[in-house]
Amino acid sequence: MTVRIQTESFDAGAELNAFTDTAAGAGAVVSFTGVVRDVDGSLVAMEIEHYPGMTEKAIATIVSEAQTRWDLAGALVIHRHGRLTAGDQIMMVATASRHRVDAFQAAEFLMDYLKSRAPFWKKEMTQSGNGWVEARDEDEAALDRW
Amino acid sequence: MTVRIQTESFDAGAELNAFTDTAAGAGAVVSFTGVVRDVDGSLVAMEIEHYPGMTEKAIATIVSEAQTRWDLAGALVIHRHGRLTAGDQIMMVATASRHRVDAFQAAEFLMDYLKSRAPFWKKEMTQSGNGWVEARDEDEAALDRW
Amino acid sequence: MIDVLYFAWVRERIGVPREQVATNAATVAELIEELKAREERYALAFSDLRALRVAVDQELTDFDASLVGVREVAFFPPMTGG
Amino acid sequence: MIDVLYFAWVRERIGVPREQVATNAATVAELIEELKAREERYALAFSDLRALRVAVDQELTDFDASLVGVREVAFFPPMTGG
Repeated sequence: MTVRIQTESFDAGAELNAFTDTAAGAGAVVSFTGVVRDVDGSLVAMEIEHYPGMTEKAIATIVSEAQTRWDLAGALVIHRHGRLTAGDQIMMVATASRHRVDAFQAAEFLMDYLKSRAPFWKKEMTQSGNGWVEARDEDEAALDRW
Repeated sequence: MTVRIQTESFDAGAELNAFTDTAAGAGAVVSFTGVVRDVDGSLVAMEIEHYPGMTEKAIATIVSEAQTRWDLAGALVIHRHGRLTAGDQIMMVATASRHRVDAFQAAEFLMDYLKSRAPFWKKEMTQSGNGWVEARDEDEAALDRW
Repeated sequence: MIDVLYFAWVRERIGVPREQVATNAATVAELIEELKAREERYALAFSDLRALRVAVDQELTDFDASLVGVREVAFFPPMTGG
Repeated sequence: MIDVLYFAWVRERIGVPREQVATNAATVAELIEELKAREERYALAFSDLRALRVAVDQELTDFDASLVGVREVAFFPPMTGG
């Protein structure tokens, strides 16, 4: 597995291709890319804060759990922190498996846990003010299905 | 939506990036890539036959159904036919949505229906002989969840 | 005249990918009976209908589908895309 | 001495990202009570524990977690990664 926490942008396509190469023979590769949205045209920037040290540990634990639950040939997590603007890629997850269902489920599991159990916090700077993005009940509830 | 049926190989990473650009503002992009597997090291080639005309119609219907069911900003389907070898990419699906759950579910729906309702047939040429890949009961059963 | 298409092992058993068939069959099932009566290769290809699927004018359908006004019928095994 | 870290709006309310705290508190809950008694900014930050999460030595845990042998405690709102 590969986990990268970084401020730099990344090329999701190049990452997907490199990941698929390393997981050769898997048959099924699923990726998720998260992009900064500007819902009402007023977003100036998004600041992502994280907890260095805990972030890496929490994600490693989440990926290990996914590897226990599904038959994975590989898993990739890239998550940025720092200042982003609309259209920037925030993060990506990729999973590879012999079985498409395993690849899909593991990717959804990783996303659900990254949302609510990896120590990142998003702050939106908008033309009308700044505010921390609030956790959504449905994101917490999404963990119950696993 | 974009649907391409082709014999040529494709660059999944470049396709993912181009798709993400067109679906800008969506927030969540999911991709699936299927790769030819050589399970026991004896695969010489895989031949994929399809039904020109019906293939395009069937996939368009499947994608339309996905667009009805989920809030999609875009959908991409690429499927190859002709002669492939181990490690070649067979097909890819990508979906974009404001909601990660919609992007994931739509991609899984597209895959489940492409497996069993798009007119493609795979034949494996191996060192010990040739044979048509048989449809699996679990692939047919997977449609029941939608 | 109806265009009849065959794919995958159905094509291999019948020996051609498509042919024009003059028929008065009202349904797909009747067309299959006519074909089976023609030659052994058809009888073989159509021996187990549970292993076959049919599309009429490029839409997946059932063996009791009507052939009225139909241009194209295709027979093939369950699909294995993706 | 325990390193106490604050993130997101907890950090903003308390005004520092981390500090060293001399404490004999046996649990996280006791540490919170000590901090709240110190200054208004702590009382404000910790006024609604349902809005807070805590990690002890970089593991998510509960407010009744023991502080025995602990080096680092972090307080923050529910996480919003992904």
